[in-house]
Amino acid sequence: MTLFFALVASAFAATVPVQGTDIAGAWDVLYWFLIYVSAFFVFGILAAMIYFAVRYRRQEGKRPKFIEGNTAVEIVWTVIPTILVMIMFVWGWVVYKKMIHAPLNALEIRVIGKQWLWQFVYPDGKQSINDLYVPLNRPVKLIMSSEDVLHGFFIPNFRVKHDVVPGMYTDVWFEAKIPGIHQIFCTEYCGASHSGMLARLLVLKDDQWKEFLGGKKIDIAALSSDPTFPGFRANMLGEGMPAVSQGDASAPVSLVSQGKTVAQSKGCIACHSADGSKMTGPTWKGLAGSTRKFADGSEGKADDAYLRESIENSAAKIVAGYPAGQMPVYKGLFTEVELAQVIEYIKSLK
Amino acid sequence: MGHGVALAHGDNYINHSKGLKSWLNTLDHKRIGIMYLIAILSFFLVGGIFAMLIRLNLFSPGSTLVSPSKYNQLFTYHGAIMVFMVIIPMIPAAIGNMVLPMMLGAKDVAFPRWNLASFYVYLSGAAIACASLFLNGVDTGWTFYTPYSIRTSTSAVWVLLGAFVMGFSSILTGLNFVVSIHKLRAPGMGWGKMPLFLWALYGTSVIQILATPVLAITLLLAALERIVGIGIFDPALGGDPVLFQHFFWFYSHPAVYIMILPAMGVISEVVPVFSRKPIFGYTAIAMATFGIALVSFVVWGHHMFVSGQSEFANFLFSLITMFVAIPTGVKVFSWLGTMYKGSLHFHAPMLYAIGFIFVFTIGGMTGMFLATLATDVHLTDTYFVVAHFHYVMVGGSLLGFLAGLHYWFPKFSGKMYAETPAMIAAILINVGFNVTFFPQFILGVLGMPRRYADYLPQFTTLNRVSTVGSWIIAAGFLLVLFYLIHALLRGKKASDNPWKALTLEWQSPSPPPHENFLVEPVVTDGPYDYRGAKAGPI
Amino acid sequence: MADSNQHHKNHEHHILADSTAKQVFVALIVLTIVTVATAQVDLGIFNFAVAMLIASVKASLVFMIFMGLKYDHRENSVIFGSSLVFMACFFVLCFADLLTRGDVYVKGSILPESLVSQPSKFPKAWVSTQELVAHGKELYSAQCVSCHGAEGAGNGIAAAALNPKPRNFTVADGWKNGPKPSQIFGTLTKGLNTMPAFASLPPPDRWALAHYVRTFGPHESAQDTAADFAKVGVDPNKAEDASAGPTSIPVDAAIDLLSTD
Amino acid sequence: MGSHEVAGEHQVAHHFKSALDEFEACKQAMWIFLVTEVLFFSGLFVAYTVLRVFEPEMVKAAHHFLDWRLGALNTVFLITSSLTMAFAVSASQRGDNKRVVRQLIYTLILACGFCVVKIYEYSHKFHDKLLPGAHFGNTELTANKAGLFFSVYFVMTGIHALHVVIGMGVILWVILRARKNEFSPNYFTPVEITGLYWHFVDLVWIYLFPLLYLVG
Repeated sequence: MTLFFALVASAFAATVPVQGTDIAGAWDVLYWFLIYVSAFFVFGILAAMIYFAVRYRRQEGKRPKFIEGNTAVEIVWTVIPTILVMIMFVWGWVVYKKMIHAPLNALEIRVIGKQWLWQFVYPDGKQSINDLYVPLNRPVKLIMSSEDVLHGFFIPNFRVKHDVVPGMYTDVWFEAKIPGIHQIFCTEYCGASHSGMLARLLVLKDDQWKEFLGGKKIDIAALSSDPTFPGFRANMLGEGMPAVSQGDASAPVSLVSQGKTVAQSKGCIACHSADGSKMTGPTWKGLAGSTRKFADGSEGKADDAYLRESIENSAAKIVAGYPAGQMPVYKGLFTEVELAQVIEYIKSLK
Repeated sequence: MGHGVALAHGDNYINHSKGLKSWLNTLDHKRIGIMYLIAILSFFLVGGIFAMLIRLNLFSPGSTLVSPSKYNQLFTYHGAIMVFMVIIPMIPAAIGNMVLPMMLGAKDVAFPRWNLASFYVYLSGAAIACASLFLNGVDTGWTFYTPYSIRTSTSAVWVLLGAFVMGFSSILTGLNFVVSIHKLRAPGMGWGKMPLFLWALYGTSVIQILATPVLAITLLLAALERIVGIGIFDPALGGDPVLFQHFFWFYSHPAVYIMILPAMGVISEVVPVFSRKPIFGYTAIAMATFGIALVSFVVWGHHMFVSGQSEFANFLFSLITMFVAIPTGVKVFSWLGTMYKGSLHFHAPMLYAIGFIFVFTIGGMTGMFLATLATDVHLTDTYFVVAHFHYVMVGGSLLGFLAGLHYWFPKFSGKMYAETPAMIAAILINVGFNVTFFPQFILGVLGMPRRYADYLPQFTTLNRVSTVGSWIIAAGFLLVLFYLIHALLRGKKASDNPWKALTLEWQSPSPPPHENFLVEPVVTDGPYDYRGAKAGPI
Repeated sequence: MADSNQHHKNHEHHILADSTAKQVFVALIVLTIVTVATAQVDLGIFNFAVAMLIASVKASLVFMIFMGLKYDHRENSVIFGSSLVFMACFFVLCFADLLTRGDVYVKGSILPESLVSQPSKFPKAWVSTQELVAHGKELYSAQCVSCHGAEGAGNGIAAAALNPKPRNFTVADGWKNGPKPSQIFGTLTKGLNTMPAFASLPPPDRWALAHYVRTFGPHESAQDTAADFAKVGVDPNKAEDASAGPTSIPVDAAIDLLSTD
Repeated sequence: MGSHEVAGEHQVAHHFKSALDEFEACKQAMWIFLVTEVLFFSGLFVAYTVLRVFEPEMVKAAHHFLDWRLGALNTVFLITSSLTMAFAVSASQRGDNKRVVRQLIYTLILACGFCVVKIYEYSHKFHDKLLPGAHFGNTELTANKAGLFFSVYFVMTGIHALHVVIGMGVILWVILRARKNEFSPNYFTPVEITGLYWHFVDLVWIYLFPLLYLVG
């Protein structure tokens, strides 16, 4: 039997992407368990059929035995698969929970998918197209949304994937262990250049990461290529969109200060004060994270979702003591990036 | 064994009345079955051509054959034609229509006119869907996910309405079969004495009746999204695209059981006949069939683990999906139990049955990877999923269909097909199938996403092996077509019961008379009662 | 399942007596009145439950007696019951997902209306038409009422805190940029000190707002000249107005827009 | 359904053993068809419930624009038509073709009443631009996603009205057969089947009325 398992292992060994994170390691253990169980049943049944074909083939004078069933055997081959299947489920659930719950201190980067390119917005306001810069050995959480149709964000080396849905924030997280380039794919069909909509994850060591934060341009050619796809360095494929090779980091204007200018240009400061003084609308000072009492008596935490909803659909929740229907509806007047900037600005007003 | 006397084969359902008109408005379930068979096989040919074009385009990176947007239309047509026009009606409507009434011992299905109506509803639905070929095509994938299916400028509305109309054909077939099984069983055939193929068709019909209407409302709402812009599934107007996925998969997961249950039914008929032994655990298989049919309605969420579904719903769907695997396992082990200590005859139906069992086990086990939450995150939407569903659809339903086609061919054509080319074709198809789709498992694990017109150079060799495999399987299918037509024209005369089977349809001459039976059949013992002389070699 | 082949229960078909039919009818009418009455009373969440309860009672009256399930083979009741069971499966598991999505998933449209590719219904938007003014009124009530007030006198609720006060459209003078359509269009595009810029509104909407705002006061005399049009980059004799935004911003434009924003 | 030869004399289809068997098969087929209708409408009820759960204020605000009095009138029309249909079915079971024709005509009149009220309601909605999704243009109702409520309203009541119209066509066909007094105590299947269909259409409206018009 060990020869058999060795054969299966070698056949499949070179077929799994490198383990870019610790969780990818845990994932692989579960994956190999499933491979062995499947191989056992598949080759077991094949062997049984071959044996039956030879042993019980039609022979003169050999009569088939009249068997209609055997409840004991039937119970066995119902109970054992049930147990096996439950093990698979529980193990899958345990690993899955680790895969989707990001640690609280994760670095939050916003990902915007739009037809056939990926746009990344960093906390300090920098943006890049098709190139995602992340620090080594630090948890990173990607908050993703789409501006047109469904997309899918997939990093094979990290075993991380989630659809990017318009009208909804979805998130993935990872803690990169291997520096250099990692391939990103779009996995939800999104039209003509779905197969061209690639991106590169650039895992930078600490010094390079500080340079990046300082705004210096990173020399991508110096980074090692993806160990699973050696030699492949591009971050897009085929026609459908212009060659965006060097997504350089633009001038470092922080998200918060950009949020301040957006708040001015959109007229928010006309009704909302930043220093706590009483104006037409509730003040933004200390708003983020506080619990708000609403006109209809209910309460809610002022998290990202609440801030965003109050901007886009202001009538949804009215704070107690303020007249309803006074704040205009801003749905459609903010682009995704402007929303991110204003929310960061509000969160910065402690 | 009934009348056993070789009757003068004067009148039978083929020469009962002459002329195209007599076929086009026939009420005879056998003729309707044959018309369905011809229509389904021609759509299978069209779908197959699209499949070959896809594989050719993927022979090397850089989408050489067609542009990416054209490639998107290729895989959409391949998916839509194969799912809605071929694999769902394939066994129930073509073989089921021919065999079910005779297996029941009845003269016809309960509502012959509705049966003919279902065929013409099927044809008109197919025509509407194919009209999009001459307009500007469709590139939404057979799943029509919003908001892309709303935004695209291709003529997706035609395919949506075509599939909507074809849904009614499926409902009518299901309704006909359920009422026939309830009301038209031969005297003495209780629920415990019904052949397992009828149990499978009963489970399939229950699914067709309960699931297809939800497909109808989903496609109607999607069409209204495009025409009127109602916004229920359109995020730009405040709708929720994940809600569309819930609506779509509520039908489409039970639909994959519409595809596989009849194939399992055929295998449960073929294996006992060619092992000359009763089926192992009749009640277990019958209950498993009905169990799968019911549980299939509450597992659809495993298609949406990474689509934005909540963690709690993922937990629920993953847990319930595990329970669908158990009855499937019971069936596979029961078929093995049937072969044990039997007297195995390796005619073509048995070869396809053995191929089915092996390939379907791989398909089933890889399904476990996609039901387990953690592994599904990495593997979903990659070629692993493409390989999985081809293993259960092509490996499962299609091999089951070929087994059934060869098994009942003598009965309904009155001619015998040649065994040696059948043997070669069976081996060709099994080998070609595995060469085509096994590399795709590895492509999937490595991370190649599905529906890609172009791919990283590192995936080239595996894609090339897969394309070569698709040539082999195509050759196998053409060989089958060739020798079956040859048998129709110049085949040997088939006896009334060439396989010495015990189910009722073999008690009438082949090809059977217009009224199915010369003598009203009465069921005395079970459908697989291979005792003593009855268990003699074929 | 009743096995109808073995032994023919040739029971007589049940015939529904007229009197029972009338009683059911009266019950249904009474229940309709009850359901309408309970709807007037605001019981909060229970309204939905009560309405469904009454409707289910009425429904069961119809299918038990009018449709005769009560007197029929048990087979048909099992068939009809199964449809309700599977509808329940659909509801329960759909809402198992929808209700537990947690805060990460925020509802609401993310795609700015302006990018939704409605074909622009007003090819030459800078020429005022009845339909444009109506469209302008709709936009005005959604966006501008809070500062400029419903009659355009600049006395909206939020105007109290603003310094300088929002423009009073009803009077002819005091317009910083001037009351010509193209000038108002310019103000809307670039904004004016505390007034926000509405650049992301599609151009036809901005023209509609300009025309509507002019209806508040005596501004017919102020008409645009070719020079005025040139200032806002519009060529009056071309049919399609050049500045209508395409369905999605081309990539390079997006990058400039974002990096300079 | 079997083909009919001489008026009043029904010839059982060749593959059924007896008239009773054929009747029960047809009735069971009708019940199975009603199962598909229940699941067809279930999709719409899920879409409605999604709106009701996630946008309660909007639904409450939007439903004021529906006139519940017209909804109640329609409910009375359909309930009464159910009564007359029940009379027609029992009459056909007694072979009283005259009464079948009379009662079915009453049913038709009530159904026409329902359609007239529906047409009036729709024209009122078009006038006030209370239209589905993207076409929503009403100014008084400014609740967020109000267009979705009217999308669900138009799709639900539209498909239901379509079923009413189809039902009227079938009733007309049964009236013609009853005038040729084809129905007798041992052959009244078409009337029974039409009755089942009509009662189901009324049943759907019994749920639609409170859900759309009486959002408390």
